[in-house]
Amino acid sequence: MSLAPHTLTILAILAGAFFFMAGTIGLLRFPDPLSRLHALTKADNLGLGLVVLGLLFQAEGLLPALKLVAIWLLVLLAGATITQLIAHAARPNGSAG
Amino acid sequence: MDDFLLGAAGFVLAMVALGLVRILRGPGDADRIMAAQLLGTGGTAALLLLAQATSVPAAADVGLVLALLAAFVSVAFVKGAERSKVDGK
Amino acid sequence: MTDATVYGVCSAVLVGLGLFGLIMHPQPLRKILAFNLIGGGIFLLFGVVARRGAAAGLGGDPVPQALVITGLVVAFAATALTVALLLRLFEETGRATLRSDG
Amino acid sequence: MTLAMAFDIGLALLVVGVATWTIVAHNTFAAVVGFVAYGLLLALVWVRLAAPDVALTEAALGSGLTGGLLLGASTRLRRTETSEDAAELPAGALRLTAVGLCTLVAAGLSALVLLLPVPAATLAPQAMASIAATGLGNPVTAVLMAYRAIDTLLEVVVLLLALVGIWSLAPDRVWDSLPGPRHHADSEGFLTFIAQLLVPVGILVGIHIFWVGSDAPGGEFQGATILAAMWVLAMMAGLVDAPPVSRRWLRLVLVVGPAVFFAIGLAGFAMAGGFLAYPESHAKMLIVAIEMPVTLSIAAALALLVAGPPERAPGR
Repeated sequence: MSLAPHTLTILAILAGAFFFMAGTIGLLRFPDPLSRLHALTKADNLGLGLVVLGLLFQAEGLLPALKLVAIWLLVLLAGATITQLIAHAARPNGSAG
Repeated sequence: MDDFLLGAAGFVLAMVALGLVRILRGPGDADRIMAAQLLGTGGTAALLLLAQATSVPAAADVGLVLALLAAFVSVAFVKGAERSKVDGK
Repeated sequence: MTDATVYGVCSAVLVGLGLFGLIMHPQPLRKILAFNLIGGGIFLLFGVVARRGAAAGLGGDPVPQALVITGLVVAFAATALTVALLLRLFEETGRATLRSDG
Repeated sequence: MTLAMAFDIGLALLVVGVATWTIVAHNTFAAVVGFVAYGLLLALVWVRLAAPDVALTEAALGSGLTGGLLLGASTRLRRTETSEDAAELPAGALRLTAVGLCTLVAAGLSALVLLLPVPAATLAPQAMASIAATGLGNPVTAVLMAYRAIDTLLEVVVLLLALVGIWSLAPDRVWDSLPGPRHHADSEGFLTFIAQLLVPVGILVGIHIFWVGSDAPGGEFQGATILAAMWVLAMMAGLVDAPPVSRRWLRLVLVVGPAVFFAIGLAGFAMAGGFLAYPESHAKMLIVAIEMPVTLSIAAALALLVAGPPERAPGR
């Protein structure tokens, strides 16, 4: 196996780990729930995306690679919608639907 | 390479754990619902890394199930928070 | 020291923690939670025994692993039943407590 | 110390930390969130212990479905939290005694783990020796469906018994009505959207996990749990309503699994000379023939266990 995919994997996963760290720092430092929510979801979805990207270079075959992408898409779409739901629930006078 | 992936999985887990401390303390329910979000994303990432690092491809399936069920639990959280609001009125 | 030893001690601590919650918490729902915590510890102990039995090209002994899967399902059924009992008690009496006085 | 060992120790400490939170948290809702985290971390531990089948079950059932069930209960019981039963742990001598007792139990169990015999007892070689006769590739599924199939049959019956127990809690006046609270579709549509997105994907994943179970980690319990979670999700989002518990089709779905299982078990007397014995040439076909209806029955039973006893008339 050549060195190039390994390097790309390491770079992408390091970047992904950085975004997870950024999300956690945002969570620890931001004062109100809505901005914490924002920091958390943006950073984590990017973090997972970069981790998936890094692992794609290591995937053996098309099917495992597709599964990785599918997992990321699932988390991304579900996460975005749930963020809306949480923001809705966090509003002090949010109607209960 | 495997050691690097395992280390990355450990790092992501450690970050999730740090975030959990903040979240579990609350004060609001919204903060606690975020715990499911954080665990879903971070746990999935850790499992995918673990699958590659330890050559257990099935761990990716566990990650998939985790992502799905984390979304399910988040919806249950939101429904719960809404319901207690209605009860409180 | 092996990974099995680490998780073995971990499972023992979990059983101890869950037992503490089970006998000390006054709220029934917290007792149910604690009981499930003990369950997790016991299942983990099975997992450790399975891991130590790695042989014949397998990472662990499949028999205790299968036992844990059945155990998890039964534990869920028991939890659902106790939760339903608790909710019914609350509906009848307006309280969710095990105290008989008052 | 290797990196893998450091990872294991860190993960074990994390599990213990989350478990401690679940016990000491003041707010019950927060404790339930802690429990969900506990189940999720245990799923990681199961992967580390080379038990991906168990990891799947833990993630789906131990964390997901149990979490949903307990969250619902804690929301309904929330009004009692501020009353005299607040989650204050008793203090003083009683507490010290309890701490002592629990430390003793934990220490005893730890000693047991450290003193386990070497070499360890194992049934793995026996399990692998006869696996060819079952036609399966996953030894855990072979244990569940062939070597110890009678345990699995009884377990499916246990699920039905638990369901009968829950339904028996319904007062007479609401018998033959719908289980659980009525959920309405939300006005802004986010919940409807996420349910419409997740339910089809989840059904696919459930069938996938069930189907690969013969040869790879997965199987009927894991697949059925995912299917059950998707049905509960559709109910929570107001996409479908729970069926009245007296519907004939519902009863049929619940018993078809154990009935087929039992029938094929009895046929074993004629085909291979014993209860639940499979003739070698058709073992895999028979196992799959049992697994499909059993998965359906388990999924229905699990979802209805979460939904609870019947409590309201239809159309309300």
